[in-house]
Amino acid sequence: MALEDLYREVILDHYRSPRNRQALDRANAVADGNNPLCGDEVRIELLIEGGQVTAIGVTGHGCSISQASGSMMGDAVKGRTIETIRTLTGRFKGMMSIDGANDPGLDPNRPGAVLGDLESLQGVRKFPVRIKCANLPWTTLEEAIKRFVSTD
Amino acid sequence: MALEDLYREVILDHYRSPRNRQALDRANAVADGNNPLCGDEVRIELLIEGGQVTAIGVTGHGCSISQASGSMMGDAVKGRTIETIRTLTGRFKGMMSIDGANDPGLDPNRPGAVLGDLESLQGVRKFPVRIKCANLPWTTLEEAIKRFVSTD
Amino acid sequence: MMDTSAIRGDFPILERRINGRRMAFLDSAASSQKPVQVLDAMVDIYRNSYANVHRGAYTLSQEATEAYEEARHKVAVFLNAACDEEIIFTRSATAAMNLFAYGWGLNTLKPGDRILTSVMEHHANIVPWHIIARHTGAELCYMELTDGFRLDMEGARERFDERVKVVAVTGMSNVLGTMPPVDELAGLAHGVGAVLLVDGAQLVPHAPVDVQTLGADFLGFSGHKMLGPTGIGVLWGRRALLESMEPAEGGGEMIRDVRLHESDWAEVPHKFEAGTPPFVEAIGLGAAVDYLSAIGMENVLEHDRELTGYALERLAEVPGLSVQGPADTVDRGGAISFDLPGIHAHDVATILDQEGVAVRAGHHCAKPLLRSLGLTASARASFYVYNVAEDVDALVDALGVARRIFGLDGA
Amino acid sequence: MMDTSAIRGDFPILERRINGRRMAFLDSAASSQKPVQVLDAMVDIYRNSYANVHRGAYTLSQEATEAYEEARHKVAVFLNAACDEEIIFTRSATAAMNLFAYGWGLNTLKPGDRILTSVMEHHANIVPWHIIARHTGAELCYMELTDGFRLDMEGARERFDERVKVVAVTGMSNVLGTMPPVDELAGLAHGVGAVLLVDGAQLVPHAPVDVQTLGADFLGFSGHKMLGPTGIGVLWGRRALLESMEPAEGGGEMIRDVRLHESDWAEVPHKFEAGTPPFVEAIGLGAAVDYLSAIGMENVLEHDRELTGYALERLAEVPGLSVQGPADTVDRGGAISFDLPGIHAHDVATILDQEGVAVRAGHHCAKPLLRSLGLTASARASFYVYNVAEDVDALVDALGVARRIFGLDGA
Ligand SMILES: Cc1ncc(COP(=O)(O)O)c(C=O)c1O
Ligand SMILES: Cc1ncc(COP(=O)(O)O)c(C=O)c1O
Repeated sequence: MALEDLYREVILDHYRSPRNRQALDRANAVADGNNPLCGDEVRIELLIEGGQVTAIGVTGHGCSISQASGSMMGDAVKGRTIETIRTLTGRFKGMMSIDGANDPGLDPNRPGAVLGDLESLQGVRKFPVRIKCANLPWTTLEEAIKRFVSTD
Repeated sequence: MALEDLYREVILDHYRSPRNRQALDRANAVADGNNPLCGDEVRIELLIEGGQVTAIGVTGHGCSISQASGSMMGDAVKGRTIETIRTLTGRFKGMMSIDGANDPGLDPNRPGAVLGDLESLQGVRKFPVRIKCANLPWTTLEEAIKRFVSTD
Repeated sequence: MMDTSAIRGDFPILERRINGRRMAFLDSAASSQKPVQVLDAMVDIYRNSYANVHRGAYTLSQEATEAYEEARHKVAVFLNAACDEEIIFTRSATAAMNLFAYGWGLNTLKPGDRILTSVMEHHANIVPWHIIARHTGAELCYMELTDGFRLDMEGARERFDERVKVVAVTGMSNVLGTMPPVDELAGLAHGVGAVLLVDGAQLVPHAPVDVQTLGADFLGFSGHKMLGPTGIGVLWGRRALLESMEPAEGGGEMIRDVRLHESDWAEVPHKFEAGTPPFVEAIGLGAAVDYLSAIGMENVLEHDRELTGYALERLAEVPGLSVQGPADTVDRGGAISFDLPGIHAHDVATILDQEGVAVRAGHHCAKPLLRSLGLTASARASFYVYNVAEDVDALVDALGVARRIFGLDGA
Repeated sequence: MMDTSAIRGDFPILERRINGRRMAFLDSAASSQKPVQVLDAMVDIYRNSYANVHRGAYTLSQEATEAYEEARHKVAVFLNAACDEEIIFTRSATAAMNLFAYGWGLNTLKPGDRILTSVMEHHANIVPWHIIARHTGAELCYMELTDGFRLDMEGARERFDERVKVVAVTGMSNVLGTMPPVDELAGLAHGVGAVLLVDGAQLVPHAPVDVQTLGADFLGFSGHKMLGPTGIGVLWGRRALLESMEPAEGGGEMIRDVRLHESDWAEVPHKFEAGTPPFVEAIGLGAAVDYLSAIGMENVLEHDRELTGYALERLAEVPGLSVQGPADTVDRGGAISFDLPGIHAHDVATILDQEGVAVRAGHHCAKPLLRSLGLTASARASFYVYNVAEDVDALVDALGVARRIFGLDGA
């Protein structure tokens, strides 16, 4: 385990300059997530229009991993359909699971939803206690979408 | 440790045919004692007249040691003054304590209150969990006397 | 069949000689002995991977946390629980029952509600209800026994009505060995909308238990009676019920957030595990569960049953002796209480001890039961995986000595 | 002076290498490591003298009972308690505090009554009071801190009036290291007729405590933070107060009699120890107390203080780092929380772990305190008898690595 695998430059960059760090004026799907063990907190606000996420706000506080993961996630889901976001979420969580390394979705030549910057979080898998940090924004996103769909 | 030291014939005799096993019509000092661990229970009723125990009732149920000790105690205190009973109680408890073996009071040639039959309970000292059984009637007797004295 | 001699080899304490004699340890219903595997599992954590669980982002703490959660998983598998989250670690069976009585009872029961239990309960399943009844105004009611030392189901049925909110009953009496029909009680309880708590302190160590078919909604038991260490017990509960239940104790790890005047609870099972849990003990219990599973709980039950049958037979040879408990081995565990008229139970125990035979004497923390049997004390022999027929023979021989000393021999 | 190298030899776990590096274990405030003497004492009971306590009239049970009561005596002597009966064994500090909150609080507090605590409390001394306040209608009030991380005694004094029935305060903050003036608080509490509970979870392991001069009426702490095993804690209380206090849990051993609808309690301490106690753990705690007494608690305090002084000095070298807690070592224990702007505490802990340094990161079960400090998490290093200056150096070096990785190095 090398720390460089965990703290890639692109992660630190997202941590220092988080994207989509905003409260939305007009959100129609919101969820709060937290990790009681380390105190990380995240709030996801979505504007969903025509089955598509047209705007996203990712706020909260926490460690570099949860913050970077949320920042990258915002970029990855903006403008995508709920459908695509579900695939992305599954792929991300797959990457974070023990056998994530074998996910063909990580092959950059493969067509379909590609994780992009998010792949830099692969190193987290080697630090099992930190996996929850990386997943936190994603489970909160799922929660927000679930609430939107059920009240839709 | 030999069982014969514990279960002397005189003890078994008192157990089988307990003396003073009666409820007094006219008692003026009563106390109940119990040993929550083994469930032994004893009730001591006294008639105290002119500083002297003129009648005693020892009832309850329990093991051979507590029953025999109560039976012998009744014989030993009947007709005695509170004063003498206190000495006797102290001597009995001394006999039951770890260094009871050295109590000169156990020397039959020594003047003063003599324990008599009660000395057969000496063997109990080698069975520490049973000491409480032997002492139960005595602590209950002390309690009864204390109550009499405090309301006197 | 069980290889008792291999098993005995795992319990070094059985080599002890008592008063110069071979020891027959017949008090496993009070607490069992521990195999070296259990001790090794605990010492291994302390020597190699010790740190507080759930709290550190560093190696030792991760290792300890994994071992702790692995123990939870082992217990879940042992009981065939629906998920690991249904396993709450407590100090003991007593603590599990109190957790339920306070967490569920204190927050749910109202004046007029009824708590239904049985006269054969251990104090651990009576006294908490006295306390909760006093705090809530609910009323405690009892199911009685038949002359054959079984739960009187006919009488019991009449006790079930919509006032009954909780049924709290033992899975196996520690005095009689009786195993009440939990499935039938579950039907009755659920029929009136009550929840069923089973005191599994004797049942879980001695019989296969599958919580998905048992019928109970909650089940409490102790590790120390099933080859595990002291200081650990379990409350199992159905997840949905646990999720809607309030915690009893407050503290660290059981919260999601704490503000000045309010707190929110964490998810199950953490909600019910306030503060640093007895996690090394849980790991020891995990090793005990491994040990029992390797033997097979069906075999444990069968072994107990054989010894019980043999003991009931041999005890019948002792003149005057009467057994409190079913006379056969049907729905009956290996705890045999007996009374020998003319010798108080406490004297029996002392004499037996001198002969190397360890039995318990007293009210067995079941005073209402003993009172209903007209006794104030009895002696009890109980069996576990390491006991052999020789232990029963030693018991019967020692009872002969007791009779001789008390002059009951052909007097 | 302490012979730390001899002490370190008693803790085999300290030999472990973490990620190929020497381990600097700096998380004793969460839980301490255990010397072999403690493990041996417990294994010895399990292998040679194990049986349930207080229950059997046979040899093993007598031996176990004696060892258990001897452990109680050792703890009583360690605290200079008036008698052994003032020592109640519990699962942990959290359990001790809950026992008091339920046993005393639930049965005593009324609407309008006040519970006074401080913002620097561990959740174990806040959440139970949330629960009891909700059940009783009493109100929870807080004492605040000064800018210097001390209890604001001036503001505190105004909080004391006859509505205050209980004052519940820590003896040493697990986050700040602050040791509030317990004697002064005792005077204020007793002046308004309130009882004083001290959370001794950090105080008792790290400083000499004499309950006859401390001023507290009740004191709770855990064994696992003071070289003892998990699964054991203590509630000490003044005998007269314990005698008039209701028990929290019901079960075996804590009763004098149980009838169908009522029970009578046993004498202290048994009244508060329902069911089979964690007696092997208590024996382990007895061995821990022996170990600490042999070192001398004055020396333990002094050793912690020296390391704390050294660490405060060395941490001041780390650019940007701020310590939450008193800047000197007066009335301050060896728990040092710090914040390194630009690196989240959780990242600090992960990086330090890679360097072999074990520290804790998070809210330290003190969310109200962290919130009042404007933080959501911090990192904490804490010391005990086996720590040496080299551990502090490793910490400071590893913090340098963290700053480098996060690009804070002369950027
Ligand atoms: C039936 C039953 N219930 C409850 C208990 C209480 O168990 P523990 O003392 O381990 O809490 C026991 C054992 O003493 C028991 O036999
Ligand atoms: C000040 C303080 N109080 C209470 C506790 C709770 O201790 P435990 O988790 O052992 O019950 C702790 C330790 O976490 C503590 O530091």
